[in-house]
Amino acid sequence: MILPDKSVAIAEAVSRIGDGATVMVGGFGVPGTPFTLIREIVRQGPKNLTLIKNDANERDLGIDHLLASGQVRRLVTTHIGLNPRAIELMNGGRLEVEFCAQGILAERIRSGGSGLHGFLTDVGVDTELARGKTTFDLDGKTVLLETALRADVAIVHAVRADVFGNLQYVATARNFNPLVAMAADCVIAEAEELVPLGGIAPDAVHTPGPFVDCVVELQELSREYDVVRR
Amino acid sequence: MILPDKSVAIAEAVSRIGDGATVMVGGFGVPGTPFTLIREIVRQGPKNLTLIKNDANERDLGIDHLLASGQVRRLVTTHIGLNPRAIELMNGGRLEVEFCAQGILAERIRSGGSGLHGFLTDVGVDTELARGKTTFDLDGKTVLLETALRADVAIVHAVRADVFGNLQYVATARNFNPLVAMAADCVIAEAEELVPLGGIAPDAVHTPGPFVDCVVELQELSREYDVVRR
Amino acid sequence: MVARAAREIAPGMVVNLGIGLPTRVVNHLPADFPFCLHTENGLSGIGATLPPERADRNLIDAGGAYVSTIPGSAFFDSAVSFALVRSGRIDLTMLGAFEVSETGDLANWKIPGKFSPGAGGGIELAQKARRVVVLTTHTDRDGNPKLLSECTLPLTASGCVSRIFTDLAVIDVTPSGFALRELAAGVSAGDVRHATGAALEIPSGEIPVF
Amino acid sequence: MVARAAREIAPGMVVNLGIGLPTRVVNHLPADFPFCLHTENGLSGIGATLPPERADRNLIDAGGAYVSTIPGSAFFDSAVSFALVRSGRIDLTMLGAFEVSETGDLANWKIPGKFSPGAGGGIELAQKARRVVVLTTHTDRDGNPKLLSECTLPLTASGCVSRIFTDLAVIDVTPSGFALRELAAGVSAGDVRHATGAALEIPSGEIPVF
Repeated sequence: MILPDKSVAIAEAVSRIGDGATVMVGGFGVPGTPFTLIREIVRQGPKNLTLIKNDANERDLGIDHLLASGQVRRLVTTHIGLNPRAIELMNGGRLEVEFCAQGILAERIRSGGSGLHGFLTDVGVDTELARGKTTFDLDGKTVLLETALRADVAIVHAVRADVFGNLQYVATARNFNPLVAMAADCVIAEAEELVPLGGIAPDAVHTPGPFVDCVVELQELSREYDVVRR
Repeated sequence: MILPDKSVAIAEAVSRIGDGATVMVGGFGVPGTPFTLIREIVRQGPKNLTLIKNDANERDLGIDHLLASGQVRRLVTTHIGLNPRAIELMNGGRLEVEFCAQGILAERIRSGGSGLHGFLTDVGVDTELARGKTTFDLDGKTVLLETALRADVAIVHAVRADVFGNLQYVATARNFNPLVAMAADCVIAEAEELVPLGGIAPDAVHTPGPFVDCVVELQELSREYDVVRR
Repeated sequence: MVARAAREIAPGMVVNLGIGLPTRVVNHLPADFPFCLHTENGLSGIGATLPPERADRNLIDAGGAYVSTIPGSAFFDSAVSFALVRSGRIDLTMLGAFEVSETGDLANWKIPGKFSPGAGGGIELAQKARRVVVLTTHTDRDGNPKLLSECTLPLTASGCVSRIFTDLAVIDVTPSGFALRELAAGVSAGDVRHATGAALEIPSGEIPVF
Repeated sequence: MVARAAREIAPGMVVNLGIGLPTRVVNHLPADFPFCLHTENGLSGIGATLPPERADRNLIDAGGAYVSTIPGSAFFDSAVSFALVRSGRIDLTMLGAFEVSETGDLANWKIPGKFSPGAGGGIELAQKARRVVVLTTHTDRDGNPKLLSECTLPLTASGCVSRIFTDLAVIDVTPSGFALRELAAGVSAGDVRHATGAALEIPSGEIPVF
């Protein structure tokens, strides 16, 4: 048997994102953000999106383009302090923002990606992040129910992919990418390098191919990856 | 800064396992079973152990030695069909056995290893594995609470370790090893090869060193790893 | 029956084959058929089964058979393996059965008092694979039907089975119960009805033979 | 103060340093000091901070600074990173603070109406690291005390802080409240009491100076 080929053109892959879709986005700061796929979402223009992403990037980088174009209705995130536009939209009531503790966001995504319904944790139990959450008494300890998150589409950035969708990430560009790559009905990976089957050692795969639906080879690397000189 | 050295002699590492301890054991069938550490537990002789392991190995292999020596009081597992001794001890009331669905056992261990209290799933909800479990109604669907598992000690088999405890597994010898390596107060790894710091590429680490407490280099590979000719 | 079951696999599918009969299904597919075999002990892209003299001691399937990789295979841990199963990434699983009910309930892991080795990964596969088909002899060794109006043994999962391949027939589980779809060569619809422990819908007209 | 805080790190520890002052602690440790720095975006074994011209675009810490690896570093995803945090594998974290209460409550992520960027990884670090110490100026820019009998701002975690390093003193959080342990050079116990918004236990006898 041979493994199926999932490589497609970027326009076709991103056309899976319709109005009102929930989209998970990999990346933590610049590393691992799928900048090219994000630009294509801006170009195709689906509206009323819910984004799930660790952070809001910085102004004029990454998902800030989607905020600027008014395509985002809601953002589930952990920290938007580096993006003044996101803060302004939130404070002005034009962007609904749900904040999670960072590891809890990671775990909620992984929970959805693992076909579970949620998990119990005492993280944040004494904070305002507990507000509105279901609590349980577990052996005398109060714990919160954190619900699983899933998305219609997840977009990730890989340093290397094979045509079946096995993915590798590099350095701290891994971050949320392997998690969102588990948790969507359609997982789209952009890859700096697309290799034939066998081009990635089976022990060195970070995201196994069965999780991935579309692989897009990058023709050039976005300038948004450039090292930032502050 | 430099990373600390955690390599120790096998006798010292295994001496952390006292009477009554809960011990998680990596492996699925032969691959990944820490045969040499298990033999040392037999030699040191701690009693009344609770073992958490996917399977009971086969007769005269792996944890069967601990069953034969009468050191095990209780076993949390998914399948013991290949070990007639385990079945006999269970049926005779001399070994308490708790069965989990396989992915649920994996997830309960990972949950403990992730500092969570448990998770919600509908797996097994219509089966006798649901008996005695707390159920919740989640948006009209019945789900079960599966509690997190942790152990006093976890023992794993790695193909390669560095002295800080970064671990690599090979092929299907990975299985439960990275999970139990997260979920114990003391994690002991036996390694076919012990390499200096820098001997494993940072992107290719399967279990990060901060999870691991003791690294034991194998002087020779147990014969129990030999390919079985049925 | 195994050859017929092999046609259940469509190009592009991720498939998990249960221990026993199901693993023999791959022998009936062309070498260049594009699909992916998953095994719950941590491998996508299973290659050929190997004899002991060519085996890798670290490379087995969930049934303990020595297997190999193919270009594009990936190894992962048991949590990731069942994340694939539970999150709907297994398009098809083929399982053995002790009993199947006319509502698609499956019993294949325990016979109280006789056989109780634990469920392994079967419960999640039966409950969570997108499509579950069963490969089994139509009756047990004593000639008792395995297709029943209700299961008598502890369930693996309820309402999960879509189709059953037996030595006598191909039978679908429909909202109105078992429906005969195909017959094995030399078997009559009456033979199948006789060997089935529940109502069996038999279509009018000619029934295809496999 | 940063130099003094550096002595809090014992050999063998796994340490997470919050953004700002805490990251400067490493500059005060010998090059061969055996410990491990963790950052929540997925790296154990952080090496030196690098200027842009030597930076790797894919290698940052959680504060966005370009960092490097050392022999034995490992990369992992965000779920694994916080599994380390929540399961007790971070021996020590050093965090900044807006306010610390005499029972060890910490507020460092939100000022309602003014500053609400989200908590990031701070809540789990504060609640789950085995030991939490705070590095902060003793008072805010307006001279108001940051060490209070009760926090007025939304909490990051309750009862988590063990010790506070400020520009004036080293103060422990004890079951009976704040206790002065050490003084900065040129600072008196009275100065510290004056700048603290809660009762401060001052030991009799000489107080060590750092």
